[in-house]
Amino acid sequence: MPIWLYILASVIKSAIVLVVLLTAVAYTVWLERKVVGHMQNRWGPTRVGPFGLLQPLADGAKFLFKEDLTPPHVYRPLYIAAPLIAVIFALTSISMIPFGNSVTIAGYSIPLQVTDVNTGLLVILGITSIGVYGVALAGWSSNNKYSLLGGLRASAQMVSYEISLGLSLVGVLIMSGSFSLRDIVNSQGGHFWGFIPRWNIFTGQFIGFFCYLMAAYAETNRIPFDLPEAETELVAGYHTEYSAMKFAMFFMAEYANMITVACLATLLFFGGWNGPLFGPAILQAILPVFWFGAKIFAFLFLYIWVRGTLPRFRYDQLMAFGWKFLLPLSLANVIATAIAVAW
Amino acid sequence: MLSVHLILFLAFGAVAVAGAVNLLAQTHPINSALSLIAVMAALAGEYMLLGAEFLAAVQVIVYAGAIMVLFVFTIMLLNAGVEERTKGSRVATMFGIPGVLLGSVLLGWVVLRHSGTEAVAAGALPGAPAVIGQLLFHEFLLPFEITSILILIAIMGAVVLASKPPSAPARKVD
Amino acid sequence: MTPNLNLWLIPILPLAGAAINGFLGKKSSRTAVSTVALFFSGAAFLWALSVAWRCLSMPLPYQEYLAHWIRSGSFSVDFAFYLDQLSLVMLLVVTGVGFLIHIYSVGYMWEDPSYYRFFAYLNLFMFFMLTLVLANNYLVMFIGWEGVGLASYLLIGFWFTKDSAASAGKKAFIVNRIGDFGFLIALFLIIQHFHSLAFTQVFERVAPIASETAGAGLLTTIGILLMVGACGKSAQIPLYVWLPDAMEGPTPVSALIHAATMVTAGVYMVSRSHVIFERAPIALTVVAIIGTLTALFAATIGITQTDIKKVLAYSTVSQLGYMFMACGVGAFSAGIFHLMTHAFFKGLLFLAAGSVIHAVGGEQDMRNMGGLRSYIPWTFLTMGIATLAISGIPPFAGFWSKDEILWKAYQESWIYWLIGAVTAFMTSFYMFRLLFMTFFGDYRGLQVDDHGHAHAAHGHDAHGHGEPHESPWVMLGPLVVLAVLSTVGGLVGIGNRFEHFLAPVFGSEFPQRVTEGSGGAELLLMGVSVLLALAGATLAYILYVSKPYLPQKIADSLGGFYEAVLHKYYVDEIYAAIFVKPLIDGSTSILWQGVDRKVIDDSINDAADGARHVSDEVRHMQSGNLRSYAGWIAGGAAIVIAYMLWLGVSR
Amino acid sequence: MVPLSYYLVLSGILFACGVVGFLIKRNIITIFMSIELMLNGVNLSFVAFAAHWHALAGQVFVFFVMVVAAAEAAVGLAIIIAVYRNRETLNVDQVNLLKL
Repeated sequence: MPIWLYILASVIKSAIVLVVLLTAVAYTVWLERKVVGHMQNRWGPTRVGPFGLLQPLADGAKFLFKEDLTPPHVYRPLYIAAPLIAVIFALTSISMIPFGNSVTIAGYSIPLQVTDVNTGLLVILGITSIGVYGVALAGWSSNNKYSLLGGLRASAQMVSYEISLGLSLVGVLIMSGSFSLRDIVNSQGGHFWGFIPRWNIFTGQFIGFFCYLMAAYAETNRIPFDLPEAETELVAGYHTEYSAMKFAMFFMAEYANMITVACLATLLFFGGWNGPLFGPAILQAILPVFWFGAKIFAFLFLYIWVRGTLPRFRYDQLMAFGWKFLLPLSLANVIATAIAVAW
Repeated sequence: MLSVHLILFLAFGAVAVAGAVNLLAQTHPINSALSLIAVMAALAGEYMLLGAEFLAAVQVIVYAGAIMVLFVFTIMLLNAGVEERTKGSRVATMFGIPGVLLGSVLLGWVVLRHSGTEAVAAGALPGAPAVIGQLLFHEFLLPFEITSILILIAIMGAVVLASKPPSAPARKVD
Repeated sequence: MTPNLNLWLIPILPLAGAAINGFLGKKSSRTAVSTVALFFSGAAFLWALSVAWRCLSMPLPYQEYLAHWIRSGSFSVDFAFYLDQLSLVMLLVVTGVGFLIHIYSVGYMWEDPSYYRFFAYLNLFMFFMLTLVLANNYLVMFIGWEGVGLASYLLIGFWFTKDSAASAGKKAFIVNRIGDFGFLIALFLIIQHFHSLAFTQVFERVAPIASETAGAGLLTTIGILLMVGACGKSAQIPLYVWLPDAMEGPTPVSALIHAATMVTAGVYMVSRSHVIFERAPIALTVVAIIGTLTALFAATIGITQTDIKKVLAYSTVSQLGYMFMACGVGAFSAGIFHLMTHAFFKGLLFLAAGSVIHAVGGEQDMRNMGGLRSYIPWTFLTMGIATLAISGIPPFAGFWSKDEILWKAYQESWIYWLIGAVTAFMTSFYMFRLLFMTFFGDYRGLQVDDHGHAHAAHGHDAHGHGEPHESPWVMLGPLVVLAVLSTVGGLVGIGNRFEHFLAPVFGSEFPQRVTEGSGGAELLLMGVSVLLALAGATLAYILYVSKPYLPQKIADSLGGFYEAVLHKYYVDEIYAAIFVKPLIDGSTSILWQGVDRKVIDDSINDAADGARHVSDEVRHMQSGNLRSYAGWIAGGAAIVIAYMLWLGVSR
Repeated sequence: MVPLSYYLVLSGILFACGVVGFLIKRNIITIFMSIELMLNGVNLSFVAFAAHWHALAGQVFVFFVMVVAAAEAAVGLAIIIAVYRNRETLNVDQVNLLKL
């Protein structure tokens, strides 16, 4: 493949992924409001468009046109940089996610992935770990005690749970023997007894998945671990002082992170785009992407479901849970997996 | 001719040096910390150029993502402000800094003059995670285990040091 | 495929006993301590017996390799053991007599407060002695050599609170050092010229060398130096002075170390090195002369001594002289034969003397004894046998071995024989003198009161009332066993059987210097020596039983000579004047006042003062400021870098 | 293709910056960061040498340096917090009681 074609393909892929991601982010927000509304015996957004489907557009317009307020006594450079950091790293990490097998267009095999890196999983972890700076710096630069507390909580929480997150993935890595997300997905093809798919969650990584899920909730600051922005204690936590588009950036970063995490869960534990293939060739090409999207949707729904169901932890409970329960559990999972594989 | 490799090297190197100089120039520790993160990210890029992809990832995850977060966290926790201009040590300025400059100039001269012109190709030594893992868990198993103990001790030490000294325990009255 | 004999067990067992008693003994009961000590020494003896039994059916020498010790280029020394007929004899003597004396000590030392320490030392001695005997090279032998010296020092000074015991220990140690010095130089010469210390290799490399008949050469030097070492350990002229003083130790120690085993290490070493000595006739002559003179010299002193243990000590020196005389005339097997029988009867003599001392409550002066025959019949009986044995009355053990030596000496030169025979006469005389003064006549002792050092050792209540009393059976048992051995032990020498047994060690390459002499001459000499022994006994009977006033008269008539002999020819005083006093004076005036005070002390004080002054200045560097420390480091690093570069550039 | 010496010079510059930072900075946290900068500079030369000599052990050493740096950061920052709690300052020029 000539280099220019390669670059062209990458640009097109990036553009598609970005558009899809942003749309997904917008409609995840809509979905959340809708689902939580129904859970609480309300309707959720209904006014803008059918079933309130145009509500995200209206929200976007509102964020764009509201006054961008910079409070006095903030540390301006970082106050401005923080939301950018948050959103940029949240959007970047999606570029490593493969969302289907390669397709063949005009004789060229093009992988359905923005960049295919051998150590894709590590890169995602690295980018995610940088994302914490957005939250921490936002909290610090706002020069507000609620923000600072939120930022402190966020950085401590994210650093703590990053360990469990990483360790919960090690089991999968041991089983697949690769850091490449594509390889990991490919290693999950096939079935047991012809009908149970050979997904990692069914091949002994249930505890790993549980740890991953818990750590992922904490990493994305979602209920029940949303202490950095606990409304009842800290007003709005680290983004108390933010408004308009800067606030929207945090918002987008949070939901983009949710989607990334859901993608990862799908890829690592639920077989990625593996699923039943049938029908004509064109359907066979589309179905994997469909299965992938459906699994992500299921995860996002789970996120919202949990949010609508569970109360928030206390901060000391959060830390105790992370260090005293989740970390040992994920370590035990690593050891058990290693022994099982070696044996 | 400027190859892609050299251009990338120079770009990352420029970022790294700029970050390092900015670290020195800034008076507020948080700016220094962010500069250091930039240096580390640029170095991760250099590692990639040299083929050490695993190290690059670990550099970002461990250094930028964990160690520097600790620094930022500490800065936030202690609410460290702009550096005070106190009159410090004469030795450091009169003896130390000229020493550093002299030493680096001498070393740079030697390195440039005598290390030859053999070039290092991009990705010259692929440090794939699997290979590094093989090395770590076979040849370097003992150091690996020892460092793990070191880390454990460091964790305990950090907890002991940073935890508040316990107030005198209330005497039990029988 | 030779079977594995596990020789290492033999030394290790006593070491284990020593360790257990040394570390745990303080808290243990006496019964436990003696059980441990007896078990380990007895086990060593039994193992040695089993080794001997198995040796009958296997080719000797047998070597056992344990571990590397020194590796330096082509030179190497291993921990390894070597067993041939010679070391087998020594092995059995050491473990057997050692075990008996352990048993005896249980009774003898029972009241001592440092009971456990005694047995720890005694077992330690066994370990080193067995190492010495079993060594397959000179260096391991030297370990044992030094180790037995250490054990000897510890045991001589066992009652270290007593000044004379402590200084006797020191004396033994220091005098032995002089001998060890010669031994060490001999070892260095061997390393330098033969590049090995292993017996087999050294002897292989020595064997082709022609005998140094013309003049003193390398082998003569080595031989004489080895003899210096042997003189120290085996108490030969001029280094014998420590042995009589060593009698300050507990009597079982005197029996085990200073009669039966350790002092014979020199004889063993010379015999072991016979390959070297045979090729160095001058060295051999030196050995013979030293041995002969020592035998005579010590015997004359022995006649005049009144302390029962001192008599035995000089007797030991004298008998050791016999053994060296045997070695010196090339009759190594005769020397070893005498070594063995001597171990039996001299061990017995000392143990019996201990029993006597025990009986009279710590008294050692024979003038305060007498008439003990009826009080302690078993002791008298066994001691009588030992006396007969040492005097050379047939058929007791001493007769066979002594006669063998005299016969071999006669073949070398009639002078040796003459002196040896005179010595035999004297030996008989002073031994019977001892016997008569102790056991015959009337009891001259005071009612025993609480004086004498031995009281601490065995002042049990029987001493409270003055009757001399027989020792317990735990002490008499070993006496009886040794008495039997002293009686029949010499029979193995009939018809040169012992010599044949040792022939693989000594005879194979040794030119047969001894022509099969006419049986008549041998019988004649035998008769003469027996007659001399009987004459000595008779003379002693006349002087000390029937006409007890005579000795004083004779002594008076001899005047100065008697005085000289009584005071051991003033050798100690001469040594003190020649060596000790100049050493002390020189040390005091030059080393202490001059070197130590002026040079060493002052330099140290000046250094300390200088350090304080300098640091007074330099401490300002310690400003407490982190950055200035960093500055020092950075500047220093720059200097180091610059220096290294300069080194690189200038090269 | 980049000569090895370029990497070494870059590493040296970073290291020298770290040392200078140690010398001129007063805030103890910044000083600590200078140490990390020095470690990073050294790590770069490790990796460069590893590539130059084709010895992966160089990369493993970097891994160990990172682990030790993490341990050091944990303890060091804990010490800084303890110092701040006792002395209420982060200025090293004012933390100089340890002297004669």
